Amino acid sequence: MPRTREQLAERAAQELQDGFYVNLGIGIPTLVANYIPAGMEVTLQSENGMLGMGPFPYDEDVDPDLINAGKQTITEIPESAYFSSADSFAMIRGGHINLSILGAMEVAENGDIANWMIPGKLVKGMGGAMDLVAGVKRVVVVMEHANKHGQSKVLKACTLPLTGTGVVSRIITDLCVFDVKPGGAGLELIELAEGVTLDEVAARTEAAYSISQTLKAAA
Amino acid sequence: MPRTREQLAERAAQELQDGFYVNLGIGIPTLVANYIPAGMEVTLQSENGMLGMGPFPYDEDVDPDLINAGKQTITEIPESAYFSSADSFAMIRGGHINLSILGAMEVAENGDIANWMIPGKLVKGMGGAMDLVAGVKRVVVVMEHANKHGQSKVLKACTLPLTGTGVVSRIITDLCVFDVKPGGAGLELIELAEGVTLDEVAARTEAAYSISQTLKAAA
Amino acid sequence: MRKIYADAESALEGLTFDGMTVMSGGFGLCGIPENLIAALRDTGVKALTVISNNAGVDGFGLGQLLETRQIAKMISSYVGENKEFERQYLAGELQLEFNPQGTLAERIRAGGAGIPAFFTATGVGTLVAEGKEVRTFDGRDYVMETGLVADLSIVKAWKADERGNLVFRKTARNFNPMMATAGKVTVVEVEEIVPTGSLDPDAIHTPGVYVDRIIKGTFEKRIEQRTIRIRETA
Amino acid sequence: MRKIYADAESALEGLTFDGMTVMSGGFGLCGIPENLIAALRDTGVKALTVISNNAGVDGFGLGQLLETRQIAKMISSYVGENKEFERQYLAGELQLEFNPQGTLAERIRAGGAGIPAFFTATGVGTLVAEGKEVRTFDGRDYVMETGLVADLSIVKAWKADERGNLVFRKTARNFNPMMATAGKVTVVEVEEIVPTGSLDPDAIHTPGVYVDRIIKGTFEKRIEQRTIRIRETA
Repeated sequence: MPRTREQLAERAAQELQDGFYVNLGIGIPTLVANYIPAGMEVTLQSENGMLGMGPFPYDEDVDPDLINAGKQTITEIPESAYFSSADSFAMIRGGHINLSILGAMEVAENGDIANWMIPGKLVKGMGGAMDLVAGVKRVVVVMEHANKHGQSKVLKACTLPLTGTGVVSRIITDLCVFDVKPGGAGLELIELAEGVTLDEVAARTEAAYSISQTLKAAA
Repeated sequence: MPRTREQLAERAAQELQDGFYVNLGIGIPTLVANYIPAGMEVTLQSENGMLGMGPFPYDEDVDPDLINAGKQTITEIPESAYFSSADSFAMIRGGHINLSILGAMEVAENGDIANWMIPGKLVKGMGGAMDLVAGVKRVVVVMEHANKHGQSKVLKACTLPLTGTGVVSRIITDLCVFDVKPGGAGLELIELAEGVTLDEVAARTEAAYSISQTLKAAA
Repeated sequence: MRKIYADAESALEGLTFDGMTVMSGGFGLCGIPENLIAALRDTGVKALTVISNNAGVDGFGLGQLLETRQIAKMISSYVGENKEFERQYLAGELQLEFNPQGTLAERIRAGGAGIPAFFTATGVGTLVAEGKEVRTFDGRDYVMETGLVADLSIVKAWKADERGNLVFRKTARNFNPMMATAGKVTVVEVEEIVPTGSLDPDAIHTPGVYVDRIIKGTFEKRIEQRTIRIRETA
Repeated sequence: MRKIYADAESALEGLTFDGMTVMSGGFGLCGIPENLIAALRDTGVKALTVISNNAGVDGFGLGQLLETRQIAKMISSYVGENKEFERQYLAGELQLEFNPQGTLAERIRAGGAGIPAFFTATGVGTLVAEGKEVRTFDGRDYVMETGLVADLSIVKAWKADERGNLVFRKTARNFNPMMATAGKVTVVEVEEIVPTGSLDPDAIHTPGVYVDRIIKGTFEKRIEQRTIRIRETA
């Protein structure tokens, strides 16, 4: 069975490591914060200018001066620090954030990602997505395997305008997990979601990929 | 009579204007701080990272964490703010400081300045001088008219390695004051020190210069 | 006290002209100069180029200047929350230049810091890099981006002292400090003006040199997405 | 507590190798990492390239690493206060690259911020611009300078919390915050380690992401030029 949104977030949380500084994108990636293993020290960055992001506030604690990059009200925690957006993106561009978990419209075999613009539709802007994919040490995409028309979002080549080229390291979908091998060496299927078959992935994936020798079904 | 060091500083202080942010170089320029007219709001910048520099401390108030760009112990005042050296030079490079008063080894007709290096002698480095002359809105040089060998320091062209090109707006010496006309239009003699004659300036100046129609003897 | 003005209207006096470029601080509706945006609208100035990460919402923030069609062009990273913006943009009445958010922040920082251009990996291989120089350093491609300055920056801070030293609060800092450095003139609205000497000199975010005029404002601080958690009861 | 080390020696363990590049904070003797410089000397590491605004004085600060001839090259803006430096330099034993102070500060900031190169008017038409690209923007010439990074940055702050958030004190801030961002590894010595949550999050100068290891040091804080005024007695 394909993973639910919550299961996708739970799987993505396995990408976290103790001591990591992490930027989570809007949507499913935001849910990853709920699955940080107990005892693991993970610091969340919000690109508008905060390190050490806390959970949503209780109703009476809402502060209009304290929002995340998704413009949601949040809270501070003991290790929080605030800084300007220039300092925040210096941190991102300079490679100081260990991991970014982002959504995508399309990802290609070579690690290209498209997640900001559909030609002919109203474009809202790329926000910080281009900076994140170019700057963060490791970029993991979490998304549905197919779009709402049932078409594969894991492609030989992106068809939409790109957010970044050759930047994605891993793709986690509701069906499976691919690694993007370095140097344009293509995709490798490394995990299947519970109950998902190799044939199912093959049928729903436009991109070419190899299959890891240690391929395992997800627990 | 040629101006003394103190008189040079006093004359240079006439360059200050109410509300100015000013960077003073090492040596005679530092003395200018003693001649800020009462009631005039002048904020001194120290390029290591301070705006609002106070006077030297009393003996018991000396703080090793509080020095100026000349590495002298100083004090803070109510309007003081500290920042990093990167932020300090962003302020300088970005043209936010109104006036820099600096010493020089040589100044040329076109506003070139040399004040950091004598070939064949040990070079200590340019420190912040190149940033100041390139970045500050108005650069005024305060110096002896001649070097210790009696040679003019106001030249047709600098002979020493430059600190900046076409950056000096005014030259205040112990004998007189020159304006550097914009666009390479040369020097104009605008003031004589008390008791100094036109002939004396002519005899001691290598550079060509015009004489202001409103030339006045200093009070 | 020379920098302190009675109200937003007087603080903008003599500073506005048609076709000017204005930087406006804030991220979403957080930390925007509410009072100065409204006063800028009331000047009636036209054909503005506005540099701001976002474009406000209908009827609030920069949405107010869009309603009155005073904006000719926006330079932003994300403009998703504004129907009037959409309408004008789709009708071709409004020019729009998208910058990646970090590139926008750095362009403003560079403009204030006297840096006319810099290289960044952000946007290489995308539409953002089209028509721009791309150069390889140490085996990686970077695109050249230019510094941005404005005729006027309007900025929201938390506190100012009488000399213009500023302190921002939490994530309302965002684009405000860089914009304060990149305006030929910078006007700031604050929640409180405190006596000079009462701010910790180690904790000043924007030194007074960058601040030309200050007003004490009144603030609605509208919230775009009020997200809360529910307190579990025993 | 993962970032807190017992002493300077253990904090440098595994981080040093011959020929490495080290950034060392401070301006003159103000805000220098006294403890880590001494510990770096004691590692015996050789052929260092040291990026530091100044070179210390004889027997103190980086002067200690010069005495032992562990430094092969300095990148600095001013090195005037050190006889041993002079001797080695004049004897050709020490390489020296002078950078204008603001260019040096910005190169380090750029290195930490992922900017491989930027343009500045500083040094145009001087020896500093020789061999570098000069380009005209808006009618003015600028020279291209590159970002700097280091294998190790050693930094002095006033206080750190257990997560590595740093606060600097007065003009001892100087080059320290940028260097903290530009080291592949950054080790910090502080006067006080405080519990996480006790620093004002609006007043943190260097967020913990930049800090890998922290020690509590002991400080001599030598003064280069003790200038005082005399209290007038009645």
